[in-house]
Amino acid sequence: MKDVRILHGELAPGPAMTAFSAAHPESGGIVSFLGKVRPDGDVEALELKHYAPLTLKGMEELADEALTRWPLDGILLHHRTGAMKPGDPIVLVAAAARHRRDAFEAADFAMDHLKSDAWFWKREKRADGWHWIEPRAQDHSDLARWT
Amino acid sequence: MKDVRILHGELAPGPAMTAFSAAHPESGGIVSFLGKVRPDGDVEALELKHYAPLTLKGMEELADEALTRWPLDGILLHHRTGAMKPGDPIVLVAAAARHRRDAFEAADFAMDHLKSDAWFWKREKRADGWHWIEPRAQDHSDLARWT
Amino acid sequence: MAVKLVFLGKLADLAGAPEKDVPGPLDWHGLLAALPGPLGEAINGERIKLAVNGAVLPDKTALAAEDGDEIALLPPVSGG
Amino acid sequence: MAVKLVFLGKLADLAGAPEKDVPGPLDWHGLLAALPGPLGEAINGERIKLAVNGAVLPDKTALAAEDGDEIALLPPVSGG
Repeated sequence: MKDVRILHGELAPGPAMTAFSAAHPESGGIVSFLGKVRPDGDVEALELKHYAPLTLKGMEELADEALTRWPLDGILLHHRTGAMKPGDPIVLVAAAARHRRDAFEAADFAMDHLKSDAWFWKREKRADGWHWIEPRAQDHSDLARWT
Repeated sequence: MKDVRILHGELAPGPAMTAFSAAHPESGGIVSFLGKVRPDGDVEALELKHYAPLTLKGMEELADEALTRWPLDGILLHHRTGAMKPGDPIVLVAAAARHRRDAFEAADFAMDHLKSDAWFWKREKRADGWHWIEPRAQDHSDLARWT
Repeated sequence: MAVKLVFLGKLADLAGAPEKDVPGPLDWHGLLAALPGPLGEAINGERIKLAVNGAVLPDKTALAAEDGDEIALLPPVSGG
Repeated sequence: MAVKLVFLGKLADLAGAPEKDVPGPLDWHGLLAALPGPLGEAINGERIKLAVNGAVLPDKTALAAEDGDEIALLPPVSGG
């Protein structure tokens, strides 16, 4: 089961996890990753832009790739877009599997791809205005683990 | 921040994750693992026994060990005890960190230890009665990854 | 009907708007001609990709868009 | 006052009860004497550990418990 969404409003991880768990009563383990806007330095706000024809399609393909690589019962990819503040949830990934190692690896894989390889454009507002962001070197090396 | 509990009643992962996330607004990433009683074969019920002076102390020490090994903002270990049915949540682990790799590794580490090294005794009820369970070989090899 | 250009990320700042309609048909040289100044220079750079109707072009200079098509101008992604 | 024995896991099945009080003081030979039959045999096995007041004994044959102490008899854990 694939549950892939781009959210224009709030991401509420608790209810999303409750629903995902209820949808997979047969799964022995569910691993989730919740990413939040980090209160780094003087970042006042963050805006994420997407382009639906590419962004959603890319997330669907990422979910399919994870389902192909690991024996999963289900995968969830929810990503916020639009304006956010430090501390706001921005991404939730969850993988349900019979065995926990598969769930851990699939969630880790999905996050590494979403962080550096997904069709999102991000800008941060600091005291001196808005700045467009590119992935960190760490994100690229994380991604290279899976190739 | 350490949140270590042995639960005698229901484990509700959604609300627990919402509270843990709210307690760590500064964390960029939170990884969770939810383990549920697997509906394997003819298992009708499962009972987990613990011995509080050892079990809770051992879980506290495990949380401390994770906090020592990784730069975490917080760790949560909640474990059910008592009688459960297939599909019931039995364990919830969560790790909050500035960087997601630390959170993934700490949650993985905590689960490997809880699965094979924690002071719990488990028995399963099948058609022919109750059977005491010992860890799977896989659990022992998972644990050996961390030494 | 026209060809719709969609500017993503910092390209929207350079364009001064998220979208622009230009008359079709439109090839690569027509696109550059329709986007003079810093925007045209940016798009010429190898890190900018083009997608037509949601499909990324392997070679953006092979662009061939008709009226009704949507061209997305894609700077490097930030990731999520 | 007495020494309280707490039987965990399958040892509770063998004992027929989760707990038993025995008079103190109690050493290893006294414990074996207090638990005849299959329970005593099981406890003699190397996979069974003892804890006194929540501290696992490195050498269970060095047991030395007084009235008021709690001895836990621990079979191999199942994990969580």
